[in-house]
Amino acid sequence: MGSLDSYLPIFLLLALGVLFAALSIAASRLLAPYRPNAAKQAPYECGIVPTADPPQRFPVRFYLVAMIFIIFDIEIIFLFPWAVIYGQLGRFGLVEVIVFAGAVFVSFIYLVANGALDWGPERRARSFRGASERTTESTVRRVGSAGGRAA
Amino acid sequence: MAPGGSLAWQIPALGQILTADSAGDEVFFPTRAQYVEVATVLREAGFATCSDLCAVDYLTHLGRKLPDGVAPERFEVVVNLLSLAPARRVRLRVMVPEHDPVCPTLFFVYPGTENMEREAYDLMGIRFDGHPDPSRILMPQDWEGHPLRRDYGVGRVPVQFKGAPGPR
Amino acid sequence: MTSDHVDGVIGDAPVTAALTGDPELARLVAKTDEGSQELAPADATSRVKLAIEQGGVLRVPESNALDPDAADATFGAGETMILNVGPQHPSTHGVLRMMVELQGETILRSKPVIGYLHTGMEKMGEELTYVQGATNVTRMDYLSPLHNELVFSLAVEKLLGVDIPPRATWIRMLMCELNRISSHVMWTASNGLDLASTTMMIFGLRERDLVLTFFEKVTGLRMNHNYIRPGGVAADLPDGWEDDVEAIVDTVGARLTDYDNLLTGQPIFRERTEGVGVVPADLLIALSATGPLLRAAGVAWDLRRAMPYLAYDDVDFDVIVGSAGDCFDRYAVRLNEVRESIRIVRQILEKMPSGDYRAQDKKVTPPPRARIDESMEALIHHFKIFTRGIEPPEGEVYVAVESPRGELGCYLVSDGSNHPMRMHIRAPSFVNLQSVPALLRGGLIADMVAVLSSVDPVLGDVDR
Amino acid sequence: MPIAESWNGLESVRHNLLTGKLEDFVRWSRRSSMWPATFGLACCAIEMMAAGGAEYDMSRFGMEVFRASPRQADLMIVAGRVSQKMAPVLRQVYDQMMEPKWVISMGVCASSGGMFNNYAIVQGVDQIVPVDVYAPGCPPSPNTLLHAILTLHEKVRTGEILRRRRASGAGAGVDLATEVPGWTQPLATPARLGTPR
Repeated sequence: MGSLDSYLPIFLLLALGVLFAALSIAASRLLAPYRPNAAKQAPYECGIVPTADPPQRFPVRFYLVAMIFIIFDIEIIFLFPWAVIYGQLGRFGLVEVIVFAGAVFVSFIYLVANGALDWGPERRARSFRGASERTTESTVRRVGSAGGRAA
Repeated sequence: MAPGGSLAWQIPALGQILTADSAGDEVFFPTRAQYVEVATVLREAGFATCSDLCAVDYLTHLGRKLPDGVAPERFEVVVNLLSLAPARRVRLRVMVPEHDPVCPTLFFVYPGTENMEREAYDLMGIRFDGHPDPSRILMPQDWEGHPLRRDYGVGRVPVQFKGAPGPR
Repeated sequence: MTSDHVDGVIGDAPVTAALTGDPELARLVAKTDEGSQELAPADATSRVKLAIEQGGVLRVPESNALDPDAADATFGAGETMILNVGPQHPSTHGVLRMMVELQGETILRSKPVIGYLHTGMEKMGEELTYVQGATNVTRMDYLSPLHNELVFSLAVEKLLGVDIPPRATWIRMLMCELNRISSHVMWTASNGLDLASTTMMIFGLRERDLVLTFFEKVTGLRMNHNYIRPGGVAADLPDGWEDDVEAIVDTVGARLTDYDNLLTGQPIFRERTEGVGVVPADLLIALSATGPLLRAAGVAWDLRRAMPYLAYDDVDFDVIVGSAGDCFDRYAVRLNEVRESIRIVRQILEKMPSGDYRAQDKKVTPPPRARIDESMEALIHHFKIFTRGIEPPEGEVYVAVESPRGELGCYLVSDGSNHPMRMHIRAPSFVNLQSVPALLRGGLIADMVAVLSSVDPVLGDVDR
Repeated sequence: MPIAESWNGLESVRHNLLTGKLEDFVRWSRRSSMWPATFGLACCAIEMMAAGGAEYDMSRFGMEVFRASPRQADLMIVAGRVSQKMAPVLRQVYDQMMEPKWVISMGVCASSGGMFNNYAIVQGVDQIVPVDVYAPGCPPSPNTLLHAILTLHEKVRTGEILRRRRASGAGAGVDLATEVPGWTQPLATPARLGTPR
């Protein structure tokens, strides 16, 4: 039992979570009126009765974005256990994680090169962040009464 | 008179369009045939914006003051043009007969009149041929009749005294 | 507990016809689709209409054909989705329904569908007498009701040919400029809320309430005042109004720097408004856009300066003109216009003349209440004004003023009776809304929120 | 085993959280966290926003946030004039709201068509949805709206609203105990009442 008691807080947390979830679901199941009708189950279209059903096929880019997210999310998850014992690993740990990050970074370069990420209005060539220092004073000019009729 | 003398003197092409002065504003009365051409001439002369276009129903007031030579009709399309450089306004009043409520569209001269013409069709029932999207704009799609016409009732629900007729 | 009969039963809540297809039920629930007013699939729309919806604007010089490069979007079969940002939506500033066709997040084409707040005010205008007309007109643009009353009263006075005493003119100018301050501050609040800054909403509503309390003190109502009437104003300013206005103007003037610090420096706000919704000035002029939308694009057109009405030529103020014409510029133009209005109000505080607050013409304005008890003639005039009303000579007139949203015009046709034969209000929001597809060209769905908010449509004004 | 002749259980005891009836507890929770759906139409919507602002602060009464989607809203404040084109949309949003749901008709235009007795405005929103509280005024000042909201809160807390609804068969059938069959009378004519014949 010795090694298990260090896991006790986790089990306690798990139990509390499950209990809270179950309690709220049971309460809403018991106390709230449940009266479904077709309007309630219809998709919410800002008040408009949906005549055409939503398109089944979505552009493939949504799937691509999801895949990219998963790749880099898992990379971060692998870093967690590494970070815990980083102290004992010493130089070997550092080199090892650099190799791991490098491998994932290569896939990132491949993705960007193929243009998987630039999906949106291409016209807005975004200047480097923070380049434009426009303020509400600098961006307007004032035509005074002496300044002539129209620009 | 409008600043800078009457427009008709300045722009020879407008010479034969009847004009009047209504409370200080310059008003032209082109016929439906000359309507788009007059608008184009005025736009070349500097009237860059069409600030307003509306339809008027003169059913109960046919005999109104008009310059002689203009036959009064039931409907009128009133266009208000605006020039920004020398700040001036001019008004065009086009007669539209009751039996054939059609008027050429101004969209290809002033793109700003697209919604205004749809509203004039929707509320007054004047069709603009050549308009890219001749559908209703304010009333529901299946609404019958054109509410702003003088012969269209206000749609007043009678006040609900006890026993008074009414949906409630 | 659970009722198993989900649909199709009349006893249950009325179900939407589209899903059940049951004709009997369909009759009960009126349908909400508006046929040809909506955005039809790409292959079912004419080329010109397709170009308009994609924001293509008629090049005014070579005007016979819409510019073809506007119709450049490729409509991949099944790739795009027509989304309905409908009448009940937090960021459409009221009951505007925007239909957009999306490819992923990019807007290919858009079309506003309006009419969800149509109140038939122009028909009501023909039912009410000239004295009652201001109550009807003031409910159109409910963020700046005094401007509506002003344009209606100026039109009636132009028809009558009556001129009003200077004090009435200056009171009208004071109230309209304060109304411009409260309208622009309300816009800053809702613009901040649209771009996810709730603090801006709280700031804006707090400042607006200062102005509304003053309006309530002068006119008796927070909104829909019916204060500016043909012939002058309804009542004189309460004494001690100078320090009330002074307090408002000082507080709002100081707080504007808070708005500036809160929004202008914020990277999120800059990211969402800079370079968004840009249309060149000549196309905006062709689309008849007016007001801050046009001034932000670089055109110095302000009716208070170009065609002065009331006493705007005796007051010194600047017309604010933007440079880039994007959402950030419109925000900057409106913010600085509040500063200009404060400057005007300060000058009005000094130059406010004394004297009558409405025309002394017996046929136009009723006598003061106290005189009715003394003189029979005053009683008769009072009675005639409030029953028969004013009977201007036959004629038609167009008057326009600069409302916070643009050129607000009133076209009044009179046939000599005490009702207007036709009252048409040229609503600035109705016309500015036409340029939204052009502003949205090639933007993201998030840009639509910023652009709609920067155009500042008030739906009571749009639908009348 | 009753102690006295008319032993009515714990009726006479002032209940608290532990001894209160479950139904009172549920009604209390519904009253104190009633989220309004943003159904702002016209001028009244601006006064509703002012009521939500810092000056009048509706969130003192548990109305913390305006939910845009009807799924998460309990209260629909019809703020403004309802046009004929908007009537079916209003009905659709009301149908899509989850029970228990309440309706406040804010302003005279929503309550009875107000000064616009014409073809374009539905003469009273109660022809479309069952209304619980009418707030007078054009526009009602934020105080009037808060008063209307507090009246509704009181009716929900005391359950008086349920008795009235059960008797008339109208309303959203929100009481727990009994199943109210057919909670809304079918509308006799299409939702566009007030259309001139």
